[in-house]
Amino acid sequence: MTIAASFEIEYLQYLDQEGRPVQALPEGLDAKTLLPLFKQMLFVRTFDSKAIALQRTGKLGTYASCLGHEATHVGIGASTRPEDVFAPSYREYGAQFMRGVRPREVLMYWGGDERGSDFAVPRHDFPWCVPIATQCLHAAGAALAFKLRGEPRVAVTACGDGGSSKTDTYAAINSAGAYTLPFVQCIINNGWAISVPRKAQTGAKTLAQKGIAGGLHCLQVDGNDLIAVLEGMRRAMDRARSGHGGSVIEFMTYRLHDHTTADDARRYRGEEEVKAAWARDPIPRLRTWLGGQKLWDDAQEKAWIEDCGRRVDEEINAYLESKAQPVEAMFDYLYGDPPPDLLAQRASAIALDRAARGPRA
Amino acid sequence: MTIAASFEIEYLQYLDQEGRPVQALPEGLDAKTLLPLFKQMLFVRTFDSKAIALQRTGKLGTYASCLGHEATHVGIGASTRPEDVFAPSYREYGAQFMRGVRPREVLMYWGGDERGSDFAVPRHDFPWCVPIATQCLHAAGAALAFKLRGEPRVAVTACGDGGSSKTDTYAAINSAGAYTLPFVQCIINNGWAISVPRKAQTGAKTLAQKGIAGGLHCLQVDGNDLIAVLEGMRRAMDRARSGHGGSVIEFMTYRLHDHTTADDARRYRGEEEVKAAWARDPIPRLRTWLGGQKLWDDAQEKAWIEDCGRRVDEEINAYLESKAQPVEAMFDYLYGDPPPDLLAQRASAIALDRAARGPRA
Amino acid sequence: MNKQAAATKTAGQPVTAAAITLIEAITQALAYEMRKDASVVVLGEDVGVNGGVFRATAGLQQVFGPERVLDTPLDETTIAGLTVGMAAMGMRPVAEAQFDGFVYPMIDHIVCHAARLRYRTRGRLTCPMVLRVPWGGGIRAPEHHSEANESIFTNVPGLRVVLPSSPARAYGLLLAAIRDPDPVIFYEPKRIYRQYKELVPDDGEALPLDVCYVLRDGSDVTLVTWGAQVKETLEAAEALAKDGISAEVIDVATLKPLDFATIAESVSKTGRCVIVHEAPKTAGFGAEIAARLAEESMYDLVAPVERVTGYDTHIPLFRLEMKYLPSVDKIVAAAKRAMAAG
Amino acid sequence: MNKQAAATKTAGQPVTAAAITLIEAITQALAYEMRKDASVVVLGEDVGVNGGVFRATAGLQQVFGPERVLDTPLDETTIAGLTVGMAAMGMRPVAEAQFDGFVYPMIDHIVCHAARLRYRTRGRLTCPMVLRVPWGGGIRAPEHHSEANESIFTNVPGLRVVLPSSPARAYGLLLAAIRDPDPVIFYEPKRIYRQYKELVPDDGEALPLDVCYVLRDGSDVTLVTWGAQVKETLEAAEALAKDGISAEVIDVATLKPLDFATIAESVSKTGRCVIVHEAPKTAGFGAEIAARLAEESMYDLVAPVERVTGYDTHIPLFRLEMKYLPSVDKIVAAAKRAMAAG
Ligand SMILES: Cc1ncc(C[n+]2csc(CCOP(=O)(O)OP(=O)(O)O)c2C)c(N)n1
Ligand SMILES: Cc1ncc(C[n+]2csc(CCOP(=O)(O)OP(=O)(O)O)c2C)c(N)n1
Ligand SMILES: [Mg+2]
Ligand SMILES: [Mg+2]
Repeated sequence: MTIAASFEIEYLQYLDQEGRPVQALPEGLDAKTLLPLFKQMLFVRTFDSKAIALQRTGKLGTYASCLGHEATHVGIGASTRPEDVFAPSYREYGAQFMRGVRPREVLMYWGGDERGSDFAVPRHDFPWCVPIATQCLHAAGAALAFKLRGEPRVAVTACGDGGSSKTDTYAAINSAGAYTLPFVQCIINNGWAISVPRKAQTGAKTLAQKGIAGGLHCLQVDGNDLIAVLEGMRRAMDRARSGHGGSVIEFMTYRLHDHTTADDARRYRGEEEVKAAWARDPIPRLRTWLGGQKLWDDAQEKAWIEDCGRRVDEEINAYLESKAQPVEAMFDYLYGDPPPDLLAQRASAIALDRAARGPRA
Repeated sequence: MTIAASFEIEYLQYLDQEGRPVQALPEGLDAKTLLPLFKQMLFVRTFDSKAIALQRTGKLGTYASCLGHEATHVGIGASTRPEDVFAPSYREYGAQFMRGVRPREVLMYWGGDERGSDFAVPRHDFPWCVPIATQCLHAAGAALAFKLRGEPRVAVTACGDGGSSKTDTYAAINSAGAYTLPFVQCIINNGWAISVPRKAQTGAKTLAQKGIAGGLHCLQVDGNDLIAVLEGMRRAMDRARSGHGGSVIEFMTYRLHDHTTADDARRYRGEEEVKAAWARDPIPRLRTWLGGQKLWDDAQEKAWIEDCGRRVDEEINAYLESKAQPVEAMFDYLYGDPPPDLLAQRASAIALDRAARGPRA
Repeated sequence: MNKQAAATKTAGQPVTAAAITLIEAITQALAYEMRKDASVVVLGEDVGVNGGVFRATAGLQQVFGPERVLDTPLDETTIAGLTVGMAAMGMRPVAEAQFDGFVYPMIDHIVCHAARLRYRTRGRLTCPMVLRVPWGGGIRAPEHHSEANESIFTNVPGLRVVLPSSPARAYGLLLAAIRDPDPVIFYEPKRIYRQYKELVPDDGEALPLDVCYVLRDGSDVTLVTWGAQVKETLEAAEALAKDGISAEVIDVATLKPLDFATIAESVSKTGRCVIVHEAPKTAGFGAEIAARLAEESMYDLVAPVERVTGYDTHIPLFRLEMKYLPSVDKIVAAAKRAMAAG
Repeated sequence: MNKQAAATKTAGQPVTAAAITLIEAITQALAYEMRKDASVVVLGEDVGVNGGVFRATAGLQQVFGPERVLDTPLDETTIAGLTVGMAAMGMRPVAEAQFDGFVYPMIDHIVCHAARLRYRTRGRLTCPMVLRVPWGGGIRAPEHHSEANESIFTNVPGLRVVLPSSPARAYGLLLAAIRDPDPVIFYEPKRIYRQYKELVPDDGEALPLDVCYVLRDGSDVTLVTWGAQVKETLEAAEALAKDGISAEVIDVATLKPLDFATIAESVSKTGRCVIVHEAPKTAGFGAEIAARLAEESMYDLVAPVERVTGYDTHIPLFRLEMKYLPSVDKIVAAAKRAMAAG
C-alpha cells in the first residue's frame, strides 16, 4: 500500500478537570504569568453575569454570554501583541479586554449603538461579526496585507464549532495555506451552535482537522485549561511570526449559558450534560492549582471579585448614561465622501426628527 | 504526546506510465472489462479532436477539451449505475457518454443551444455546470434525497483542482459527512485551473485530504491509469451503497490541451511540462498492456478509430443540421406556470422577430 | 366569498378555525403540506428540536421526524445548494434562512441554479423549492437581523418573490409557494409575526401567487405597500380619513410576478400613489412599481408618485432603527403632498 | 475643455497620447495607480502571469511583481473576503471577478462587510476597495458569462456602482474608483472592450464618480443608457435623426450615486424619456430612473416613460442572445412611440 500523505493531530492538556497537572508546565510559563490571567478570567465572568442581569432588566438588547469560555478567550487575547489584529465573532470579550476593548463598548454594541464598535483601543481590530465566520476571511486578508507589506504582525481569528462548517472558514484556512500567511484560526468548540450539537455539524472526528484541508498546522487543545490554551497559542503565534504559516486550533470548551439571552437552551439540551460541563469549568480548575502554589486564596478572591464588580459597574454606568446618537448619525459614517442625494435625505431626516420631538427640540 | 486523531491517504496505481503492472490487478477486474473501456477512451479522444476542429472552423463556440482526461472520465462513468446521478462540471464527456449522453448534446451546448442539456438519457443527471464546484453541493443534495427516500442510489460529482478551493466543494464534503450520504466527490487534478497551477490553489499536500475536513474517506489515484480509477471508484461506490458514507478521490491527471479553445496555455506553462505529461498519456499506457495481453493490435485500433470517426461525424451532422430554437424558447422554459407579463413579453418578442425577418417569415 | 376576498378580511371564517398569529399560520401551512405531500421536507439551522429561532417549525420534527425536518450544518451555501439538489431530484424542500441578513451566501445557488434549472435543461429538471426568510426591522434585534433585501431577487428571472402580511395570507401563500413548480422566495415580516390573531381554517386552500390585495377601499390616493408596513399604512389611511382623505390600501403580497393591474386600476381611480416600503429607497422594489406607473399610468396620475421608504443607508442598530423605518407620520405627509400636488 | 467634457469626446486629445481600447484603458489606469500608490494591489483568478482572461491585467505582474498582482485560489468568496480584510488594513485592493456570472458568491462580503465597515465602526475602519466585473452579453460566451446584474448592488447603501462605456471614461472612472475611500463595484462592458480606440492621455486624472454624461445633444427625446448599449443607443439616435427626431443621449456611467439632475434637465427639455439597458426589465436599474422621473419630472413628461431592456428571462445561450438584447430597432421603435404619445 502506497501512502500519499499522513497526518496526526496533537491534543494539549496540562491541568485535568480537578486542577491536577497531567504533565510538566510548558517551558517559559510560570505561575506568575498565570495569576493575572486567572484574575482576568474572574473579571470576565463578573462582567458577563452583570451583562446578563442588565438584559434581564430591559437595559440591554440581546446579549451573547461567554460563561465557561473564559480560559479560551483570555488565553487567546493574552497570546497576541498590540500590533497583531484580532477578528472576533460576537462572544470573545475575554480576548478583546486583553487587547484593550472596554466593557462599555461591549455594552454599547449589544445596547443597539454602533459606537460600541468604535474601539478606543485597539484601533485596528475588527469589530464584532455576526455573519458567522466571515471574520475568518477578513483576518486572512489582514494577514495577507501584513505579509505583502513585510510587517511582523499576526492575524488571529475565532469562530465556533458551528462556524467551522461555514464555507468562509474553509476559504480562510485554504488561503492562509496557499499564501503561507501569519494567521491563526481559533475554532472555539463549545459543543453547541444554538440548538445544533457539535456532532451534527460535521462527520470530522475533530474540528482541528479542518486545517488539514488547507495544509495548516492543526492542534486540539483543552480550552478550559488556560495553560494548554497559552501553549497552543504560543506554538501557533511562533509559527506565524517566523514565516511558517497558519494554524488551526480547536479549543474544547462548553457554552454554560444559553446561546444568547434570546435563547432557552432547556428546549434542546439535557441537564445532565450541563452539569457535567460545570465540572470542567475553567475557573475552579486553575484556582485549585494556583491555591496549591500558594498564590491565591479565598480572601484574595473575595476582594478581587468585589473590585471587579466595582469596575464593571463603572462601565455599566458609562453605558447607561450614554445618549443615543442623533438621527444624522445614520448618514454620517456611510461614505467618506457622501453623495448629494444622501445629504438631502439626511437633512429631511433631521427636519422630521425635530418636528417629531416638538417645537422645543 | 496525546494524539487526538490521525489519518492516512492511500495512493492507487496499477500500471506505471510505461504500461507495466506495479501490482496485481484488483480482484474482479479483468482484461475483458477493460477492453471496451479502452475503446471508449479512443472514442472520447476522437470526439474531442473533432470538436476542437469544429470550433477552429467557426462551427462551435468556446469548447473545453478533455484531452488527457480519458481514463479518469471513462472510469468514473463506468463505475456508476444508470439510477445513480452524476453532477459534472463542464469537461467530463467521457463519464457522460458512459451514462448515455450523446455527443450531439455536448456540441449543442457549446454551440450555444440550451437543448444540449436536455439529455435524452439519462433524464435525471445534472447538466453541465459552469459556476465552479456548485454542482458538488447539488450532488450532495441529491444524495440526501436518496437517503431520505431510502433509494439505493449514489450521487457522484466531479470538480477540478481549482474547484477543490471553492467553498462549495467544502460544503458538499462537510454535509456528506454530517449526514453520512451516498456521495462521491471526484477531484480531477489536471494540474491547472486555467493559468493557475495546482500548487497555487492550496497549501495542502494532496487534494484528497480535503475530505478529512468532513470526515470522509479519502483516496488519491493515478487518474491516467484506468485500472486505478476503476478500483478507486469501486471502493467509493461500495462504501456509498452500503451506507458507509461519502468519499473524496483525487485523480492525478493532466490537461493536455488549452483550458478551452478561448485560452492559450503557452502564455503560462512551459513546453517541458507538457512534454512530460504526454509521456503519462492514459491511452498508450493501457494500449501497451492490452497489447501484452494479446487483446488489441494496431489493425484493430485503426479500424476502431475509423469507426469512431464515422460515429462522431454523424453526431456532428445532427448538430450542424439543427435549427436554432424559435425566439419564444427563451420564455417557454422559465416557469411551469408563466406569469401574464412574461407571456406579453413573449408575444412582443415573437412579433418583433417576425417583423425583423420580413413579410415572408 | 372567494378565497382571495377572504384573505383580505379578518373575520367571517368558519368557527372551527382557531385564531392564530402569522407565525402560527406558517407552522400550520408547513404541517398541512407535510401531511399531504411526502416529498415536502423542511431544512435549516435550528429548525429541528428547537423549532427555529422564531418557532416557525415548532413541533414539526416531533411529528414528522428528523427525516422530514432537518437541522443543517451552519452554512447558508450548504443549505441553498442541498436544497437545489433535493428539488432537482423531485423533493419539495422548504429551506429556512434564519434571518434576512444571512441570505446573501445563498444568492449564488438561487440565481445561478434554482432560478434556471428548468430553463437550462428545457424543462428536464426543475427546482420546486421554497426559501423562507424572516424579514425586516423593528424588533430591536442585533446587526444583520433587520434587513429588507427583497429587491435583490425581483430582478432575477425564474423566481417568485412573496411577502405576506396577515395570518391568512401567510397560510394561503405558503401553501401556494410549496406547491408551485418553481423556486419561491418567501419573505416573512418578523415584526408582525405575533402582531394579531386571525381565524385561519386549516383547509389546505392555497392563494394565488400573483395577486395584490386591496385591504381598504378609497378614492383619493392609493397607498401601495407590503410586509410589516401594511400596519403603518393602514394606520395612516385611518389618520388620513380623519382629515377627509380617502386612501385605498394595497398589499402587494407577491412582488414577483407583480399584479400591476390591481395597482393601475386603483390609481386610475385615485390619480395619486404613495409607495411604502422599508428597504432603502434607491432601487428598492418601490422603484419598479413607480416605473410601471410612469410607463402605463401616466395619464391617470394627477400628482407625482411618492415613495416613503427606508433611507439610503443601513438600517441602524436598534437605538435608532425606528427613525429609519417608514412611519405613519411619514406616510401621511407623503399622501398629503400628493393631495396638494394634483 | 474640462475633464468631464473631454470624456464625452473621442478627439481633441494631446497627440502624445496613444489611441487605446476600453480594456487597454483599464490596464493603463491600473498601471498608473499602482505606480503612484504602493498600497494598490490587484487580485483575482488568472490575473497574474496570464494577465486575466480578458487581458485587463496583462503585463502588470511582470512590472509590479507577484506581491502586487496576486493570483487567488479559485473561490470568489475568498477573493471578496480577502479583499475586505486587506482594505480594512489600509491597502487599496482591486479585485477581479472573472465574469459577471461569478460575482454572486461575493455578495455576502460586499453587502455585509465592505459596504458597512465604515458605518459599523463609525469610521474607525474603512474599506477602500474596487471590484472589477466584466459585464454583459453579446460576445457568444458560454452560460453565466453574459449577465447584467448591476441592479443587485444599487439597492445596497455604502456602495458605488460604476459602468463606463468609453476608453476615456473607463480610465478616468477607474482611477476615481481606486482613489475613492469606499467600495466601488466597477462593471466593464466586455462587448465593447475592443470596439474602438480613443486617445486617452495617461495623465492620472480621475473623473468624478457621480456624473452622467450627455453624449449627444437633442431636443425631442432623451435616451438614457449605460454600458455596451451606449453603442446601439447612439446608433438609434442617428437613425432617429434621419427621421427628423432629435434624440439626446445620456450615458449614466455611475449608477450609484445617480446624477439624476442631468437626466431631469434633459427630460425637462425633451419631455420624453426612453431608458435602455440589457438587464431584465423588472427591477432593473432602469426602474429607479423611471421612478425618479415619476417623482420629480412628472410635470415635464409629455409621454409615458419607455424602457427598452432585456426580457424578464435569462439571457439565452448565444444562438438566441442577440434576440434578447436591446437593439437599435427596439430603441427606435420606443422613441417613436414616445413621439407619437405626446
Ligand atoms: C451566516 C449566519 N447564519 C446564521 C446566523 C445565526 N446564528 C447566530 S449564532 C449561531 C450559532 C453559532 O454557533 P457557533 O459557531 O458554534 O458559535 P457559538 O455561538 O457557539 O459561540 C447562528 C446559527 C448568523 N449569525 N450568521
Ligand atoms: C465561480 C466561477 N469562477 C470562475 C470561473 C471561470 N473559470 C472557468 S474554468 C476555471 C478554472 C477551473 O479549473 P479546475 O477547477 O482545475 O478545472 P479544469 O478546468 O482544470 O477542469 C475558471 C476559473 C467559473 N467558471 N466559475
Ligand atoms: Mg458553538
Ligand atoms: Mg484543473
